[in-house]
Amino acid sequence: MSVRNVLVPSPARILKSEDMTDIEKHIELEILDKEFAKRFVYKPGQFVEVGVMGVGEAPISICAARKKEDLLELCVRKVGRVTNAIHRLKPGDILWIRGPYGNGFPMENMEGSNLLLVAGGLGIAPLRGVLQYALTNREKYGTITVMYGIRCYTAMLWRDEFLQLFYEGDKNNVEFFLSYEDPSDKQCYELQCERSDRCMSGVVTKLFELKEVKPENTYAVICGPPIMYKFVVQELMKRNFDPRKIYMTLERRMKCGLGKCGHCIVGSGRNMKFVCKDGPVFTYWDALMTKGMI
Amino acid sequence: MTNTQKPKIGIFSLTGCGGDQLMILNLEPILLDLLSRFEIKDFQEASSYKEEEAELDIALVEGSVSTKTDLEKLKKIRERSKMIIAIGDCAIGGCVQAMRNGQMSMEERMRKVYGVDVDYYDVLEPKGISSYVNVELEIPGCPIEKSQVLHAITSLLHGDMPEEIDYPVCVECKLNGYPCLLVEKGLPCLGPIITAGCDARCPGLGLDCIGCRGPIRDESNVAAELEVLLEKGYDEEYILNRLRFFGGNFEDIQKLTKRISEKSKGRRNSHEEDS
Amino acid sequence: MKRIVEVEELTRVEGHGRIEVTIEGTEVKEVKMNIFEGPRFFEAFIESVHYEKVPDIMRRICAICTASHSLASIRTIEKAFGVDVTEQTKVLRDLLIHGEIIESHALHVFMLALPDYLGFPDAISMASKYPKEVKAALQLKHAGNMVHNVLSGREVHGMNERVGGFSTIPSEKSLGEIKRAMALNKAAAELAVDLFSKVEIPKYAESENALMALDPGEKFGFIGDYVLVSDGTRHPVEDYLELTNERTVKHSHAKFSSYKGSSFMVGALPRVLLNRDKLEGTAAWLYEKHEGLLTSSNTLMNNLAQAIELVHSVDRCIEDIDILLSNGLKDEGLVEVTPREGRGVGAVEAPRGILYHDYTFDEEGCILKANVITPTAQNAANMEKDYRVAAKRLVREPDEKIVNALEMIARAYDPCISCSVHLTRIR
Amino acid sequence: MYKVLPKENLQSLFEGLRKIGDVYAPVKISGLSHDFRKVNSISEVDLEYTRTMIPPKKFFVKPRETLFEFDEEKLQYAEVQNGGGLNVILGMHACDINGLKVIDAAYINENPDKYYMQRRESTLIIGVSCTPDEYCFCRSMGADYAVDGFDLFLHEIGRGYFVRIGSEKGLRVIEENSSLFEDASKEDIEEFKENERRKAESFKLELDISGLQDMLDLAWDHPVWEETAEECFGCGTCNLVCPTCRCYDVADYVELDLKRGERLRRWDSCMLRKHGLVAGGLNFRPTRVERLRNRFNCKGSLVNGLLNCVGCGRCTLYCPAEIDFVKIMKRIRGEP
Ligand SMILES: Cc1cc2nc3c(=O)[nH]c(=O)nc-3n(C[C@H](O)[C@H](O)[C@H](O)COP(=O)(O)OP(=O)(O)OC[C@H]3O[C@@H](n4cnc5c(N)ncnc54)[C@H](O)[C@@H]3O)c2cc1C
Ligand code: SF4
Ligand code: SF4
Ligand code: SF4
Repeated sequence: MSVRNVLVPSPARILKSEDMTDIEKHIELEILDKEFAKRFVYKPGQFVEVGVMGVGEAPISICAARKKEDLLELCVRKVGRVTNAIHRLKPGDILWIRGPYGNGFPMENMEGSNLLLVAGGLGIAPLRGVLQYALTNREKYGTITVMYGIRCYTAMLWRDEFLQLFYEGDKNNVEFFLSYEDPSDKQCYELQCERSDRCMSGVVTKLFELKEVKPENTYAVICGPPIMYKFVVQELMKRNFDPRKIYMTLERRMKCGLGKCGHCIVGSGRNMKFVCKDGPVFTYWDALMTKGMI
Repeated sequence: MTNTQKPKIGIFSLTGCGGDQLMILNLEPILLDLLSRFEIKDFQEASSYKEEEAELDIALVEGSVSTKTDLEKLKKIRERSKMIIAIGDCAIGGCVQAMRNGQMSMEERMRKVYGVDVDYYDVLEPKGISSYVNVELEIPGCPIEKSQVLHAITSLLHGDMPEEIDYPVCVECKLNGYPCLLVEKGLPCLGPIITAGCDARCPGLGLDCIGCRGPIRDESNVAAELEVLLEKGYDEEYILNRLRFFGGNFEDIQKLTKRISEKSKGRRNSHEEDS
Repeated sequence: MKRIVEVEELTRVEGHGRIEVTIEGTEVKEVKMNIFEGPRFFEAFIESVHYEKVPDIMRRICAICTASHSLASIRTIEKAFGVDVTEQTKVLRDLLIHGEIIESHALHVFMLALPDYLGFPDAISMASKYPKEVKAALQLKHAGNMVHNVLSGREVHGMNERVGGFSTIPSEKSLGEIKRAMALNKAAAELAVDLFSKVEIPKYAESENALMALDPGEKFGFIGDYVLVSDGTRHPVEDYLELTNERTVKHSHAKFSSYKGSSFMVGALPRVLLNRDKLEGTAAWLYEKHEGLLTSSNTLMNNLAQAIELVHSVDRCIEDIDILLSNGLKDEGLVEVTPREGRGVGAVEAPRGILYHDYTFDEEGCILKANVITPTAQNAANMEKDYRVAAKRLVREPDEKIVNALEMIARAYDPCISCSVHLTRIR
Repeated sequence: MYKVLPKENLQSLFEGLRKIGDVYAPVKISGLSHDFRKVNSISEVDLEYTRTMIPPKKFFVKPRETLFEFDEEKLQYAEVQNGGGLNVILGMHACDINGLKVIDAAYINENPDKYYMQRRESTLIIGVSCTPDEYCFCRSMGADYAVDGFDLFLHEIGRGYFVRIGSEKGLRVIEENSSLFEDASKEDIEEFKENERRKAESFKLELDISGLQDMLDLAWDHPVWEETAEECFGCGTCNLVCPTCRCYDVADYVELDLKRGERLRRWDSCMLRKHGLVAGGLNFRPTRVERLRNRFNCKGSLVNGLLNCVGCGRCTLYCPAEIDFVKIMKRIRGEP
């Protein structure tokens, strides 16, 4: 019987591993098994299980839209065993991957609509894929608004990339807003002085003061630390967003990514979900129906 | 620690039985290979060689702090070490010698064993080392399990902190399919509150767990254990002694001791009033 | 001129101790053995503990002689309650203690004592030049540990040996594996004898020694109810207090054991000398071959005696397993125990000498009073005597040489300071 | 097609099964416990058992198993080979057969787990009828009768066993041992029916499951969780003995050379602290309150149309704190 073993990973060579901040690295991988690479079709919001042999695996979002068959981009924050081990590796070294997993963002559904992307910290990683996808298929989407909340300037991910959008996004009909939590941060303050219409100190929801967000024909996409969701959703609900048009991607413990290991379960008897396979992308409607989701 | 230089290591013991160092020596088939991966700067039980001032990447410390000498020694180790790993129950919670902490004074212990009141040793009430210094990792057990030391060491050589077990012995009983001694025979097994990692050795031999790996910090429900055992017909003193074998310094067990001793004092007093 | 020669911290011994010798001119003024191992007060905290778990606590007095403590404790309880165990249990216990002797002696002879004679700080560094010896030692030690694992449940602080028998009877298969390991490693034990009969053993500690060992009965062994003394007397273990006579001696810094006013020695050398007729097979032959070396007056010969015991114990393990297998292993369960008020004294020969446990119980079987006397505590006075003798002989030598001698003497006793609960330092 | 196996032929059938492969069957291992073990003779087997402590899920999702071995230097990993050949599990009860179907839903229907699939396919399951005790409530859960999920099912009747055939594999066993089986007579059928009716009446424990899902949802903030958390050890027993629980944890182990090693999985439990823990020390189910609630909600939920509890009674019977599953569910329903 020739069932593929979904639990065994495939090797991928690190092409690039760059420090973006003290704790986050941007990693580019080349999938070595070309057969596997062919099957490896993903969309923004999906994730992979990234493994270091002898240490373990961790679910990591794919942080870029698919450009080339065997290429994969990740952003990894160093927080524990596996992520530390990933950080130790250098270009040329091997990571072991499985995936892609999860449902991802329904980019087709959102076609023809405006997009509002709200990200906190590392949450920008999966949203970067959404953004890239929308920019490559620019004609398919309406206005694009990005709200990105960071702690401080040095914690900003893909700084060059996003600063460029911050300054020049409008050319492409992209409005890029930035909030920063550390009020004493000089560089951020300078940004704010320069573009007080786009940058503010405070948590990411502050940015709703700068931009009048309208629910009509708009999809909101949110990703950030767990506590962020409630506050962002509050703002959106105040503005009468349709709960089914608010997408968010959730984090839970995961060991398989396939709905087997059970760790990512959420909900009540009435509605139980596995974040890995039923998600990680859910609508706010799902969250209303599923206890304990956010 | 992935650089080519070998990590510098010291293996130390404070007050205890020497069992955790011995467990390392008991890794016979791979002992030499294992030790050759480190630069050993101090290993009193196995070697006369030592560099007292050398900085250490890792200090493995066994034994409890039971005297002022222990404490001084520990502080010195802390100063020279990047990472301290407490090996064994003595170094974590004081082990059996902490059984009467809060119940019997050190003077009384001295008197009982040596027949004198004089404190020859500058004794301290036995405690784990984290009561005095910062500890990066704890490997529980009386003694530690070889498999866990090895896992810790390979992880550290890799540059990772090892995963710590924080579930109780019952899990391992089930994984091994051992019939439950508490449920089936009413034996006073402490498995439900004790840190696993021994592969449920005792239940596997038909013996109720006495808790030699210590309770799980911030997790073990010791009050429930007391309730369950009372219901099975054991008396309070018996259960308390048992909980204290390896848990004398465990906060919830101390609370329980206090509650019970106050209660029994109250009972005694009311008896006296009655008569 | 006053000169203080000091062994700051004894290494390659279990536990922490220091030796200090004060010399004035050519006269040895004072000899002190300081123990800075913290006391643990087992006898105090064991009070009120129910007998069933007493051995589980008491075996934790020491790691390297864990089974000795556990068996001494068990036997003490059984004596107090008048429990008779089955023949199978007796053989299993005999096997267990032989395993312990092998594990402990292999570690001590090859890895702790031998480096002194070959000029290395430890066995690890010795391994490059003497790979065969170190490998043999580790394999032999491993074989000893197999016995612990199979019979007791693990190498250190096993739990399977109980009051009344063994909780779970080992499988035939695992006993077979031990037997094979023993047969394979017998050569390593013989190598130990060979090594220690060839290295030059210094004579600076030579002096008269009184000896004590348990009478093992018919065969050379480690369990018994009577104590043999080198003056030809034989005493029940219940008389242990008179035999060991623990008391504080003015000139000294330790609580000393003495017999009839003088120090005495326990351990491998006394055992081999007092029970020489009971040695069998290769061990008996090796004893005869080296009889001339094994004099009671040189305690440094203890290592050679240990080596002979190693050979003996390897053979006895095989023999015990044969007996067990040919009788067929029976899952007998534990003998029923009815606790009662009373007292018991039990002893076994730990690797380093006689170990006494003494408990008094209340009618429910909880401990009222306990006393434990370990071999190292008994040896302490004799060790000091040896330090003194050696220091006197070497008084003109440089410090280094004296320090070296003191350390070698200490190690020859294979002291286990961790468990010598009664060595008291007096300021 | 229904058959009858006369009692005296059981021994011969057993021998026939042994020719197919290793036979695993319930064996008494202690005062209260049975366990599925490999058996060599029918005399070791106790088909009268009520339940094993560890359900037969252990043959399909192993308590501990190596997923693969790896060699980093050679960039290789090696899958573990399943023994191959056929195994027989003799004596599974209806609840456990239905429990396995719940696990099938997660392990086969989507992204099949190779090891599980292989084991499932290479195992012949022979069910046997049982008598409920005071812990059984499988009837309430609709799991007291196995409609499928087995190859043969033996229902005890006076003269032996009334046999149902559940698969082609099962049919083949009958064919290969045709001399041992007889056609079911009218009386046999009547007796089978009568026994089923009597069994249905003999349940002492019942749980009303209508609307259980909403009841659980409504009980999200019910005091029962906090109260039960006081008694609960969080020891995971309830999960580990459950025939439908299937959470697992994964860990890597390396050799001293840091190159070779293996990836292992072992049963996990949602009652354990780490189950909901993620980076930064954030725990989605930090205390036993959330964990208990999660477990009961999970058990009462319908996943892929199947209830996650088959009413085998193990979690109540083997709980060291004597927490009663049915009692709690009843409280949630507001029953007295
Ligand atoms: C769908 C999804 C997408 C993610 N995307 C990214 C990403 O793009 N970039 C990124 O840096 N991180 C991402 N994460 C988080 C990342 O998976 C965790 O940080 C990582 O698993 C921690 O593993 P570790 O071994 O380094 O930490 P550990 O050493 O395991 O432990 C550190 C902490 O992480 C917890 N933990 C262990 N396993 C997991 C797990 N599977 N998920 C979450 N926490 C866990 C531990 O409980 C502990 O508290 C994502 C998580 C999910 C669920
Ligand atoms: S025997 Fe003890 S450790 Fe094992 S399951 Fe029962 S209570 Fe838990
Ligand atoms: S079962 Fe309990 S007493 Fe036995 S080894 Fe494990 S933790 Fe120690
Ligand atoms: S939840 Fe309890 S009763 Fe239900 S199937 Fe699992 S173990 Fe059996």
